[in-house]
Order: sequence, then structure tokens, then C-alpha cells
Amino acid sequence: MAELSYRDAVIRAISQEMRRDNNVVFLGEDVAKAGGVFKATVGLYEEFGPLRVRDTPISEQAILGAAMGAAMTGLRPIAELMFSDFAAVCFDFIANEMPKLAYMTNGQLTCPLVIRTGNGAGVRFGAQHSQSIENWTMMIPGLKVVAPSSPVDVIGLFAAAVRDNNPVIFHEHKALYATKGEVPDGEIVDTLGTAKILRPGKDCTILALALMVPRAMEAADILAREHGIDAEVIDVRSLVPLDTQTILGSVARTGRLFTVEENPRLLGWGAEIASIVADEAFWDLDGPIVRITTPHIPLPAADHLEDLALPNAARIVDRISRVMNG
Amino acid sequence: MAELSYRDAVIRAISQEMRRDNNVVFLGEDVAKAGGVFKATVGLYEEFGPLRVRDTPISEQAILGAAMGAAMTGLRPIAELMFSDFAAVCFDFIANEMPKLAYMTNGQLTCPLVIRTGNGAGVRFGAQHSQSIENWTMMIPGLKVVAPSSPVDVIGLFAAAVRDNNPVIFHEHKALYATKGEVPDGEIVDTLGTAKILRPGKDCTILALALMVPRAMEAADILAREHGIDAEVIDVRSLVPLDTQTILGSVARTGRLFTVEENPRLLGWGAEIASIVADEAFWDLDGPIVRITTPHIPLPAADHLEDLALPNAARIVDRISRVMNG
Amino acid sequence: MASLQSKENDDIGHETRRELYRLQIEIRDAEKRAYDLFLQNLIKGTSHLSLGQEAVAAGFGVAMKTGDKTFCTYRGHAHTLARGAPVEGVLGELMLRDNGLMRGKGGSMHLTSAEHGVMGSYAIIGAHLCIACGSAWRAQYLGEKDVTVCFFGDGTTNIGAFHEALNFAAIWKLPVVFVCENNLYMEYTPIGDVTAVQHPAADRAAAYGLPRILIDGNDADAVFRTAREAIAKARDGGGPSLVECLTYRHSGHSRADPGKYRPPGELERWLERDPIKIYRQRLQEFGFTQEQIDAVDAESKRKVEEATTACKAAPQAPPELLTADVYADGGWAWRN
Amino acid sequence: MASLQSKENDDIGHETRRELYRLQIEIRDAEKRAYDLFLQNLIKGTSHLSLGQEAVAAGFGVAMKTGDKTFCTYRGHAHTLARGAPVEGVLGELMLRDNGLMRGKGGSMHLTSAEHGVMGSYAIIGAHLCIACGSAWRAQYLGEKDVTVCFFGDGTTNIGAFHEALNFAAIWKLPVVFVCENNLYMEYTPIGDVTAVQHPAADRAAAYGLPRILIDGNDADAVFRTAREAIAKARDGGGPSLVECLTYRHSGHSRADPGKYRPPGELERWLERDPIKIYRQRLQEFGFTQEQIDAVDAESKRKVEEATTACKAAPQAPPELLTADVYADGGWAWRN
Ligand SMILES: Cc1ncc(C[n+]2csc(CCOP(=O)(O)OP(=O)(O)O)c2C)c(N)n1
Ligand SMILES: Cc1ncc(C[n+]2csc(CCOP(=O)(O)OP(=O)(O)O)c2C)c(N)n1
Ligand SMILES: [Mg+2]
Ligand SMILES: [Mg+2]
Repeated sequence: MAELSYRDAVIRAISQEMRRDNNVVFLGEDVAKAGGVFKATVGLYEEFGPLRVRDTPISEQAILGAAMGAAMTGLRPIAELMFSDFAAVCFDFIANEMPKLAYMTNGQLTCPLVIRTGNGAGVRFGAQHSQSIENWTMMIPGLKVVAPSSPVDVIGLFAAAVRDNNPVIFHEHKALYATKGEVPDGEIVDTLGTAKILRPGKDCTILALALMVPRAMEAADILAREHGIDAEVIDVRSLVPLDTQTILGSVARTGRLFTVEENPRLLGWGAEIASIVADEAFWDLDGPIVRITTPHIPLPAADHLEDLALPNAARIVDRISRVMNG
Repeated sequence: MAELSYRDAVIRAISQEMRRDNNVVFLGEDVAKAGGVFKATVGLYEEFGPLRVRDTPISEQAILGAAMGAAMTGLRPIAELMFSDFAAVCFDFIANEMPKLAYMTNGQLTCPLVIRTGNGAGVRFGAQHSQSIENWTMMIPGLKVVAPSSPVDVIGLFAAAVRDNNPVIFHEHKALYATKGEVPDGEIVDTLGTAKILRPGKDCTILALALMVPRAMEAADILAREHGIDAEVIDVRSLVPLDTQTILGSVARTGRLFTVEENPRLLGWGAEIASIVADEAFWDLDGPIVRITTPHIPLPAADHLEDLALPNAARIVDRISRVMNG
Repeated sequence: MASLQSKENDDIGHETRRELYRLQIEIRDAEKRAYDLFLQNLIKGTSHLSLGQEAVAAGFGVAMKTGDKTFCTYRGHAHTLARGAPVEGVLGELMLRDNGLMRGKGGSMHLTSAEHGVMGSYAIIGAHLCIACGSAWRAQYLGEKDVTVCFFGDGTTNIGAFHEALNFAAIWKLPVVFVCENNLYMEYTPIGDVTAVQHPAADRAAAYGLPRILIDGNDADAVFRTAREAIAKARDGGGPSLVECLTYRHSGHSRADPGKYRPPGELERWLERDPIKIYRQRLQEFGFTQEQIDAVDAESKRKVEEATTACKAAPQAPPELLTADVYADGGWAWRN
Repeated sequence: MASLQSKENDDIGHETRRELYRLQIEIRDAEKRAYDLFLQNLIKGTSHLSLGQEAVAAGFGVAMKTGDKTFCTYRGHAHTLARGAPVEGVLGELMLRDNGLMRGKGGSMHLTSAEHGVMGSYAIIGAHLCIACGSAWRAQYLGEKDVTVCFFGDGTTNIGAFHEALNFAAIWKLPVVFVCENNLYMEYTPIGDVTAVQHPAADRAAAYGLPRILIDGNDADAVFRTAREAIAKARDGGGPSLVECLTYRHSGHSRADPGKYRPPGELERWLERDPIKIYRQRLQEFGFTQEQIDAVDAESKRKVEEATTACKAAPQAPPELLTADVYADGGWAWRN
């Protein structure tokens, strides 16, 4: 057991999998010799050498295309998209190529690879380098989508992603890289499609993802302390597959659902879950389902405006307490 | 008043706007001399000449980029994306550039343009040429999103889109091109952000878009005739802006909501509306919100499988009647 | 343009020539049949024929070895057949039947036969050039000796993915051969109207540090020689090649397109240079008898006929297939 | 490389040279100040300096006329200042204050000053080359006589959008000048490691039917002459140009990057060729007195000092700005 940063957990996760399986290779921009712009790949080039850890040109389509071609013929590549916003310059591979391969070929070919990418806001990089694009990827059939909130989840879910036989997009949150958490020694392998109840509660269910998880936890503490509301907090962790059992089970107990989403409002990931719950758990509900999201706007660069945009503990507490008591 | 096909309505819409405003220009692949692969731009090159109607290389990024650069400096371009699936090869412009321009520049620049594209299934073109991507575009802040279901709406909403000062994506449904409808003579201009109640009803509300609209209408007839269910059918028409008043008003009257969506399940457009209704109209609801969608799969090419995938009147009727009577 | 070597010093040989012809005629017959079936409304959706372009597919097909990988486009029937995929599987897929290569799930634009090294047909312009890089990277990394060959059209050279793939393959020295079939049109628009250079691939090879290779794509011998050389270079670690083959499609772009955008006389001039016609003459020059040629023709006709009969009799795939193979476990569950 | 003309037959002239120097020194001083402010934690987010690359921005800036359009990247402070945007507006934006060009909403990577012809700074590699085509297309279509100039780095030449934009501009003969600032690195990776040709832009011009233009980007006169010519050509309907300027950034890629990936001695060699140093010498050769030079220097220092004071005193934008200007009507309503 040791304390590890989210950033170092990424390094450990990649190297755990690369040590285990020689077919795991890693490519991306500035990931090898320089150790990545977020320093989340430092040391991999030194450990695994220039054949397994490769710097690429600024060619996201070639990066993802190469990963896909290698995956469908025998390797298990990891490709880095430096910022998740850049998914837009290679979206053909994410939306049209990788996730449809198994289906279009009637199962003749599969695409076992992981795209890892720096997602989310909080670093004052402005509209084109701060987006939360988990919803862009959740909507694509055939793709799996993961977004860990803690160092230990980074390692376990990343290992599961690399071992999965499908294309998996792994959203690392830029604003979490410096955060720390306890991580057990030895190999860690988790399971995709499993949400985690981080805080049991009986009055309402709060779903959160990535950076929103610590904020939801903080809010739950305040809700308990100051408003007498006992919230259950669930870290969704994996959008596809989606652990609807854990979510529906929680709503069945609490009767109330809130989502805390960093992605902008329209078709944020919580919309899907809200629609599932409004269908399948309608009779369990004791009141409206409420989504707390970033407003439907591009993100501003200015620190005070960016802080205003993202849900934070105060806003979560305010919204939930007013809805629950109103 | 004359009967016009949806395809010919597209031609009339473009030419109505190009006649009106010399700053409206039109570019795309095979759109000029050949009149478009769907023959939805026949005659425009002849009428407006080679400076206003231009064939391009297979360079979707350059097409949208050129449209954007022209829009922000004074023109009002119309750009064709032949198949909506190709949005993925130029998604940077759709998601990161056009819709963020006004915001990032603090209103110094705007981007008045229309992207029109052939969306949807029903033509047996397989997984990469049949997608319904209205949800890909609905989730992007700063973009407006329209999807007409009838010839008259094609003209009116297209005119509104061209006159709007924002980037608008205009989803034409490939399987509707050959359908016909009555269209008044003279200029037609509609309003973005307005849904249309096509069939008033008191028992439940059915929301539909594009190709799903005629199917929902057919289902409503059967529901009335065979199941005694009086469904209100609303053509949503515009996803952004979204006419929540009409939708919430209808749910307030009927107490039940169904969506009929061609896009695959996860984060289909209905998810957002379901989440809005489950929040704001929760106390109006008499039962679960149910979404009827294409399953969350890539689309098959085979005709019988494609037919199985998309919601049709029988499936809509079956689902709604069982939910309403169950 | 590669020139013919003398008969005395023939570098191609009888058997290979027979094979080059056999493949061309099989592709021709299968494509003509596909056109007929389309007109009979037995092929739904779309179809993109390579009539007139057979020499490229055959020349490369014969030069490739078992294990080599093919990546092609929606216009990929020819390249799929050229690797030995059965005519029935191809026509069955075009007809969206259960006996198709992908049981109707992919359709004509996505022909795939992994067992024959056909790693898919891609319908969105450009992507598969990048994907082909990955296949070649895998071979390089694992020390496997197969070569990846990637086919695409002239119009494809103007999309961004082309550029990224070529640079990427060049700097990593990947064992991949990029083959541009310049048939003069991107759909309905003449390639010259939308391209800054005359030879969309060859004139750009230097931008990737590659030699300029421009050949007669209607002469299967010329194609075969170039293919043999480029593939050998790739296999020996010499890196990628970019080959531009000048050719012409006799039919329209897709389906029943009558090709009205072509200037009068253009098709006729190219029919003079029909690869099948050229190659029949070639066979005669190299001593094939009319009977030998007729035998190949007859065998091809028989195969296509049999395949057609089987396809017409074949059922559609069962409805369960709709949700099969969305994920690698064979299923489609996105939730528990 | 363009060579210097004799003093007798000077094609640049005293006033223009003063302006070339003035801009370089203003950019240098502003960028140095930005670096200081970053270290003082007064610049949040990121910042990408052009220290060492000033001659490119100045050479083009002086050659451009009012109404001409600039498109640049996240490394765009220099190009923005070179069009006359105020230092305060630039530094204010870097500091994310209300007096910034976009009141802090865009940040350092998106500097825009439409009134000065600066049509935005773009942070996703490649896109703005395509967007610049559109600006040029508008000028061509409306018969307006302005020229669009688009700046980008060496690393940008390997992304697909570069290729699409260059071909597009060439076939439509658009009045646009593409300027590649080859500073030898894409972030931390030497451009030669990831590019198939030695000169990432110049060696690819032929792929778009354009002449090869490779110049010394540290000599403002050389840049100015090339800019003047390319802009005049564009203005006269002669179509686009692609110019590669060889230069070097003295600072790291962004923020406080120490640039450890550089081989020892490389920075020192380039500091010998510091554009400011070169140009001070040039001014002296052309008869400027030390006092004249000092006066320009002093004026620049004063401007930057004043701007800094104003920025430090400036408030942040009011919270209402968060939801302003999402749509062209100034608001953000996506529903009724
Ligand atoms: C990204 C993308 N844009 C446009 C299309 C539509 N499209 C299909 S085939 C084609 C023409 C391709 O021309 P070329 O590369 O010369 O190949 P050919 O069809 O001549 O074999 C076009 C534009 C597409 N499939 N993908
Ligand atoms: C599509 C995309 N990929 C990657 C990046 C990350 N990135 C920002 S700057 C940069 C290097 C750019 O190098 P170059 O074009 O030479 O410009 P320079 O920074 O040297 O001025 C990279 C890779 C990006 N912004 N956009
Ligand atoms: Mg072609
Ligand atoms: Mg650089």
C-alpha cells in the first residue's frame, strides 16, 4: 500500500500491462522521450524502449488508424490523444471505424485497443482544451467508455480496458492528475461496467464521474451536516458498459436521483441515465430527477468564470437541498 | 400550392435563399455540375453559376473550414456534407471551431452558415452511410440543429437556418427525399426552435423527428383505431433551440411521454428531453417515460435487418399499447 | 511506364500469366453479373464496380503472398476476389444474403474475408490508409514478414487522412504499399478539377520522401512487375511505396450511374485499352492457344453462374444477427 | 535565402525598417513580460511565446495592409501585436482580466482582434488553415482586395487539415499566404523525427503545384521581402503561396518548459542569430543612429510597462459574461 498520484497511477497502469503482455504497445505525441505533456508517461520509454513506446507526428488520424490496424491484426495498442478535445480531429476512427469493425465484418475482426486521453476542465486552457467529452463517446455503439476518479481506479480500470477485446476510450481527468490516493501493491485489475457506491445513504442518490466525484462527496458531507440529507454517492466509473443494476438499486432505496455532470447540459451522460430511471424506476421515484451540469456553453478561459461554470460542492448542495426540501 | 418532393423542396429552399441574398454561396462534393448524389441540388449550378455553386475536392475539413472562414468575414455559406456520417471526418469544425467562435472571441466574430447533410437509414447503405447523427450535433453548445420531416418544413426551416446568424446543421433524411407533400407558392420562412403538434391527442404524447414522424403518425392512427389510445404526435423539428414549451405543455395535458428516435439508444435526442420532463414535469407524469429507439448497435446493410433495427409503426404501437395498458 | 520484356527473357512466366488472366476475367465476369443483379433489383443498397480496372486488382493479387493483407474501399469487389475470396461469398454479400462474406451485415461497401487476408473494405474516404499503417506496424513490430497493400482512388488523395498515413508510413518505414487507382474521377467530378497536380498520387510522392511511381494500370504485366518490386521492398524492410495506376472505370461510379459527366469519346478510347483485351493479346503473344484462353473463360463463367444460382437460393440471415457481434464477445449488451 | 540588396538601391527604406524593428522589439518586450508574469503566477492557464521568432511576425505584419486578415495559432501573441493590437489587450487576455482582448473568455490561445484584422488564434492544430481559405474565398467572391495570411508551425504540416487546405487554396487560386514558422520542434519532439522530408513545408509545396519558398526567418528584411511578394501575388489574383521560415524559439514550448529536449549548444547557436541582434546591426548598416534605436527601445519599454500596470489593476470580467455570446444574439438560450 502506498500513496500514489493519479498521474503516477497512469504510469503504473501502463507499465503493469506492458510488462505483462509484449503485444501491448503505446504511441502518441510527445509520449516517449518527453514523457508526455502531463508527465503521465514518464519512464515508459526508458523501460520499454523505442519499439514499444513511440513518438508520433501531429497526426491523430494516423495515430488512431495505426492503433486500429495493429489491433485488428494482433497487437493490443494504447494510443494517447493528448487532449480529449482532439477527438474531433480523428472522430472518424472513434465513431465510424473502430466501434463498427466487429459488427460490419460479422465478427471476423475485432479491435482490442485503448485510447487514453486528458479530459475535462479546471486548468484554464479555454474552450478548445478543456472539454468533457465523455458524452461524445458514450453515444457511439461498439465503444466502451471509462472515466476513473481515483488512482486505484486508474490502474484497475486501465488494466481491464487493455485486456478487453473491444475499443475502449479511457478518460483521464486533467484536473485530477495531481490528486493522490492509497493504492495497494501488486497487480490491480478491476472490472469494466461496475459503478461504486462511495458513500451509502438513504435519502437520495447522487451519480458522479471523474472530477465530479470528489465534489459530490464533499457535497454529500455538507448535505448531511447542514441539511440533514443523507445522500448516497455513486461513482459511475464506466459509462459503457453501464452498471444500471447498481444505479437502479440505489434509486429503489432512496427514491430520488441527482446527477453531477461536467459535460455541458444537452445530452450529457446523465440524460441517458435519467431516461433509464424515468422508465424503469418510475414508480420508485419520490420526486423529480435533477441533473446538475455545466451550462450548455463553451468553456471560458478565465479562472473565475471557469469555476462558475463547473458544478462544485456549493452548487450541488444548494440545488439538492432546495429540491429535496421544496 | 403544389405537390413537391422533399428532394425538390431542398432545391427550392436553396434557390429561394440564393436569389434573395447574393452573399449566400454553396459548396460541396459533386453538388454543382452533377446536381448532387441525391439529386437534391439539380439546377442550382445552372441558375447561380460557377462562382456561387462550387464543386470541391474530397476534403470535408476544407469544405467546412472554408464555409466558416467565409461566414466570419461576411458571406452566408451553405456547405454540403454528402452523408451525415462524414461529420466524423470534419468534426473539429462542427464541435470545436464553428460553435465556439462567438464565445471565444467574446462576440467579435460570428459564424452564420448552414451545413446540410443526408442523414439517416432506410437505404441499405450499411454502417458507415446510414447513421442518424442528430444527437452528435445536439450535444455541442453553440450549434443549432434542425431536422425537417416534410417538404414544406424543408423550405421554411432551411430559410430560417440561412437567415440565422449562427452555425446551423440541417439534417435532411435520405429516406424522405422521395416523399411528397403540399407546399404553398411564394417565399416560405419558418422559425427555428418551434415544434409542431401534428396530431392533437389526450392520452399520451409522442415525440418524433424526421423519418420517425410519419411512422409515429401511422402508429397514432393504429393506436386510436385498435387500442383506443388517443396519442398526441409532435414533430420536434428543431433540437436546438428546443421548443420545451410545446413539449412540456403537451405532457401537462396527456401525462405520458414517448419518444420515437432513429438514433441509437445511448444519448439519443430523446434522452435529453426525457431528462427535462422527468425534472420539470415530474408531477404531471402518470407513468414512465418510454423511449423507442434503434437499438444501440451499428446499422446492418441487409434490408430485413435494417428494417428490424429502426422503430416502425408496429413496434411503436406494440410498445405504447403495452405500456399504456400495463 | 514499365515496358514489356522480351519473350525470350520472360520474367513473369506462363503460370503467372495464366493466373493474371484468370483473375481479371473472374473479376470481370463477377462484376458484370453484379451489374445485372443490380438491374434485376436483386442487389439492394449500392454497388461500386471495377469494370475496366481489373488489371490493378489482378496484378497486385498475384504478386501478394498468403498472409499479406489487403485493405480496400467500397470499390473493393475486385480486390477481395483477387485474394481468393469465393465469388459466392462476394455476390451473396452484395445481395445481402446469409451466404455473403458477412452474412449481409456489412454489405457491398464493407467486403471482408480475414481468412484470405482481406482486412476490410472501408467506405469513408481515407481512413483505411491510416489503418493499413497499423497492420504494417504490427508486422514490423512482431517481425512477421507479411506486407500490407492498401488500394484507393484518385479522389482520396485530397483528404487529410491520405497525407497523415503517407507521412506516418514513411517515417516508420512501414511494410505497406499504397496503390492509387487513378480512374480520372471522384464520383462525378473530374479529378483534374479538384486537384492541384496532374497526377494526384505520383506528383505527391516526393512530399513523403518517396520515389515517383506512375504506371499503366490497364496492363496487368506492368502492374504485376511494379507490385512485385514494391512488395519485395516492403518485405525486405525498405519501407513503403506509393504507386499510381492509370486506369478507367467502364461503368458509372455506383449503382446504375450512366456516367453522363464524361466527355463524348472518352469511354470509347479507354475501351480500346480494355485490360482484358490487352491481356488476351498478351497471352497470344506469349504462346497461349485460343483453347487455353477459352478454358479459363469457361471456368470463370461456370464459377459465376454457380455462385449466382447459390446466391439466388440463399436465405437472408436470421433476425438474431441484428444484435450479434456489436462487441467482441459476440453480443451487444451495453448494460447489466 | 533572400539576400540583402545594396544600401544605394534600398528596396525597403528607412521608415519601413524602423517599423520592422519597432514591431520586433515590441513583441520581444511583451513576450518577455508575459514570461515574467507567468512566473509571478499572474498568468494562469498556459502561454506560448514567440521569443526568437519575432522577425516572422514583424516581416509579415509590416507587409500587410489594413483590411488584410491574420489567422494564427495559440503561439499568436506576436502575430496579434504585429497587426497593431494593443499590448494591454494582449497581456490583459493572458492574465484573463476584463481588459483583455476577449475579456478573459478566450485566453492566451485564442487572441482575436477583429478590428485589427486578427481573425482569431486557433488552438487545435491545422483547422485554421482551412478557415483561412474561407476568408480568402470571401475576398475573391466579393472582389474585395484584402489578402489572408495564415501562420502555423512545422509540426502542423503533418496533420490532414494542412493538406486539405493547401490543395483547396491552390485549385481555387485563393488570395491566401500560408506561413510555416519552422522552429525545429513540435512541442518537445524534433520535427525531423516525425517528418518524411527535411523541410516540412517547402519540400511539400510542389505537391500543391506551388513554388518552393524557404527563407531565413530570423532576418526581418528577408521575411518582409518574401511577404511583400507573396501578398502582392495574392492580391493580384495570382493565388496562394506557401512560405517556410527557418527560425527558433528561445523559450520552451509553453509555460515554463525548460526545453531539456534540445541538444546542448543548439540554443546558443541560435542566440547568435537572434533576430533582434541581427536587426540592430542591420539598422546601423543602414545609417540609423544609436539614439534612434534607443528611442524605439525606450518607447517599447514604456508601452509594455504601462500595459502591465493597467493589467495588474484591471478587474476580472463580471460573472454575467459566463453565458454571454454563446449565440450571435449575445445570449445562450437553447430552449424557450
Ligand atoms: C469522407 C468521405 N467523403 C465523401 C465520400 C463520398 N464518396 C464516395 S466515393 C467518392 C469518390 C471517390 O473517388 P476516388 O477516390 O477517385 O475513388 P473511385 O470511386 O474513383 O474508385 C466520394 C466522394 C466518402 N465516402 N467519404
Ligand atoms: C490536433 C492537435 N493535436 C495536438 C495538439 C497539441 N499541440 C499543441 S502545440 C503542438 C506542437 C505544434 O508544433 P508546431 O506546429 O511546430 O508549432 P509550434 O508550437 O512549434 O509553434 C502540439 C502537438 C493540438 N493542439 N492539436
Ligand atoms: Mg476515382
Ligand atoms: Mg514548431
